[in-house]
Amino acid sequence: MGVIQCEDLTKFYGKIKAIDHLSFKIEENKITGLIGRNGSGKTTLLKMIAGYLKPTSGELNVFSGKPFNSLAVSANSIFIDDTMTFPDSLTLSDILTEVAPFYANWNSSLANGLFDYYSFNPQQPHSNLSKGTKSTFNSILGIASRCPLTILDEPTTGMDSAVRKDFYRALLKDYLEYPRTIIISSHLLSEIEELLEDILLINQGAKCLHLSVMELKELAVGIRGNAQVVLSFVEGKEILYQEDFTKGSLYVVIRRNLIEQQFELIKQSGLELFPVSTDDLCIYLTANTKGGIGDVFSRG
Amino acid sequence: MSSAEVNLLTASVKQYHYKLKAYTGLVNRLIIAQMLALVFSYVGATGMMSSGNDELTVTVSTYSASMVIVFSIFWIITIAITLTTKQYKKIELPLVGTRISGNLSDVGFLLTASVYAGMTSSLFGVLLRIIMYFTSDSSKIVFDEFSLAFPDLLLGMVVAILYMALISAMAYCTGVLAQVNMAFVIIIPVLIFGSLKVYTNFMQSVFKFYVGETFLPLFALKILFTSLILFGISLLLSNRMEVNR
Amino acid sequence: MRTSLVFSQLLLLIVLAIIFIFPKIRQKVSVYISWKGNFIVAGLYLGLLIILVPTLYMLPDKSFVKLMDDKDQAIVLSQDAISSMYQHLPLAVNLDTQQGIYRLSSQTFKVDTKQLSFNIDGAINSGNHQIFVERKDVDDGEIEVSTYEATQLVGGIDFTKLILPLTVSYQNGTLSFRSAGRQTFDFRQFNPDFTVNQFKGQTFWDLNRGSSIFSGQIIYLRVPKSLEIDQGKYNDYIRMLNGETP
Amino acid sequence: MILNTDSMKPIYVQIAEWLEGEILSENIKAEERIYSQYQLAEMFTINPATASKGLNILADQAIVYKKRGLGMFVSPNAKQFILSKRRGQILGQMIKELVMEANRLDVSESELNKMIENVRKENEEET
Repeated sequence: MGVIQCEDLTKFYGKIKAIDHLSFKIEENKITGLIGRNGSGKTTLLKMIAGYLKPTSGELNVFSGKPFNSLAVSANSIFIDDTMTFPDSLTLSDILTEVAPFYANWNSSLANGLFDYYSFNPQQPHSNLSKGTKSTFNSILGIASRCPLTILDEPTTGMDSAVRKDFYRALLKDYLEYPRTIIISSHLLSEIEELLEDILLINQGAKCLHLSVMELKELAVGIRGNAQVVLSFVEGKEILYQEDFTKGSLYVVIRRNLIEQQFELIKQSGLELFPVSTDDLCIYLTANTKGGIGDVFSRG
Repeated sequence: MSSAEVNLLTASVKQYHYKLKAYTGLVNRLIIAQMLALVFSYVGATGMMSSGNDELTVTVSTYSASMVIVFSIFWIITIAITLTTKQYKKIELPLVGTRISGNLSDVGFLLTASVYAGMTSSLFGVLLRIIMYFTSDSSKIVFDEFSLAFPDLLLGMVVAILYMALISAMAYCTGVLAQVNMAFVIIIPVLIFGSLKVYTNFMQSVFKFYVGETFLPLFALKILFTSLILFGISLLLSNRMEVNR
Repeated sequence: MRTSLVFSQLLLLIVLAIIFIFPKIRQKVSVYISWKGNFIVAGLYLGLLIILVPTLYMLPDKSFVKLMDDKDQAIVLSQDAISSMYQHLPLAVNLDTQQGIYRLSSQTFKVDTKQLSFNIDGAINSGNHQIFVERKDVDDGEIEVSTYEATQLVGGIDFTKLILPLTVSYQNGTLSFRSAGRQTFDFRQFNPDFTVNQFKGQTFWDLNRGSSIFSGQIIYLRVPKSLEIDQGKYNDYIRMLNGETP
Repeated sequence: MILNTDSMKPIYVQIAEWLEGEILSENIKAEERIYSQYQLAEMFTINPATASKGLNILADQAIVYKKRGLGMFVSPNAKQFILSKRRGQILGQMIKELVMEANRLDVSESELNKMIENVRKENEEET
């Protein structure tokens, strides 16, 4: 069963198009990474899924109902981001106790355990926390609420790397114990790719890719070597990325299935084959222009 | 995956409890406002009457807790409006609920605040009398209203609470309108107050409708009915609104 | 009165400004009180105010001013009596027993000359007061001076008994009256809050606001039978009760 | 098919190789139950689907087999199979690359043999 079904979804803010005819389906109990550059519409999409925003057109179903302003969706989902606000009259420990009754599956021993692990000051108000600690605290809510649909929008903003690792571990451990549908948005894929099962890559509000991480990792291959030789192999095929090196050396990234049969031949021709990191691949796929930032400088 | 079943009422009640804890700090502002109003009521009597001839001047200063009630009404206006602001609405986001439950819990909170403000402000009449008792010569104090009749105290409380409820409903509705479109805040006063004649007529009829009503059950009915309509309008308006853009 | 009104309106504006600005100030000062603290404050505050109610009813009684209605029998009678005093001589009323009329002072002087003349202080020389002179049947050589006051009301407040009598002195055949000075009375009255007033109708308002009765003092002299009286320039204020004209 | 041009192998391949290593070193013996995808996910902080794919590689090669409702178990001849596979496939591939690299660096055959001999000696001294 698809927890989220999205068909031709479009969202306008006034005249600005934030989501552009997006269609996808997210299966139950999968961890999906929503990847895209800044301003690609990740947060807008997540807020529509959480029921905060109303789609301009198209179909969006969450738990087979329209999420906007829906009590059922609200009861079964939680949206965590770094703009969450809590009243100053509630201390951090108050927040944990006060938010708990809203969520049917709330695990208070987990919440308190994480709270103690990160050694929060229970008497502090939420608004006093630094950016990173705020994210850490919010992530506790996201994990402990054990919502059938857990939406984490850039959950690690401001966290230091040790805390990030702890957070990913905690999320995964609790997910294994209590499987649920999780969507994590991020512009940095490398950090979370091991955690993810699927990746939804969007660019300028439109879908770029939706596949499993394993497929993404084998989606493309990089070839480097003599420009002429390289070009002879990739002739007529879509080049995802191309970078010139000195002395007629060229690096191109190309879809792996286009060239798989020629691997042996390529190697024998003295060219090098590289796997393309998922991060780089996402950047190539969402690039508005072919070629990197270097082109800007080489043009002059 | 177990799907949590929640009904609107439980969600609203939970949000109400949450908000009660979240906003109790607003009482501090009420206390300050009431204390200031008390000082004004005591120092500058609300009414004065002087008469006399060449040799005699008689001044009768009149005191009441009306100023405290008016200040408390200002307080409830400010909180009703702040409750509708985006900044305050964001507090609902981590909680399970919908726009309706958010509004219902706001209404619940405002009614609670109305009861609290209505009670405390009416009790200030008692405080004012006790202060007067100890600070003034009793031969200068007129007994008749000093000996506040208990039924009058209760009547004052009920009426104050009703007024607070009405005014908070008005302020809340205005706040929601402002959230829907800032233009309403300009358009509506312009429509009503645009012509002075319309304005006077409007104010007079409003005045007659509520302030002119001398039969308590009817007054209560009018207020409850109006508040219900105003809160209903707010609810319908905000139910289609997006949050946290 | 006007300045106090302006003053209080100004303060009202200041308070409104404070109320609006306060959350912003609070964010800067950032004193965080947990909800439990706030609940306790709110509870204590309400509790304290509620405790005041029984306290008010248990306060020991004091001699408070009681309001009177100007349609009160005694007041009506005293007003009638005063108006009749000017029209009908000799006096048809007994000032000492008439309801609503109070004696403020009573003095007796030994006559030291055969003639009685008057000296009335400029401050009271305005026709507020009336002097009635009665000749006694005997020559006992004593002048009895009593001052009376009919009930006076402002907004239903009877302040008659607070009024200081004129100072009367006698020397070398001259009876002098001096004003006790300008008197000011301050009363403190409670009004029902507007919330209560609305349901009390207008009657209460009428009752208290309408009634204001001022009158001067009545000076009653009883002089020996054969004392010669020189009214001098004061003959407008002095009335002989035995029908004689000076 | 494993793309073997770089050490950056996919996670699930690394999982499969790690499990093979466990079987080779007899940490998990034949007919013993192997880690579940959830245990592996927790151990390596990876998505269970990734771990499952790693296990599936082993299952495809019959290194492990499925017992209904009980999980995956190591096949009786798993160790043998892994050894021969590594010799044939992986070692072969590595030697192929070694030779290519040696040619590129102008390392003669005898020199290469000597280098291999040295590494083996060092390893023997260590153990």
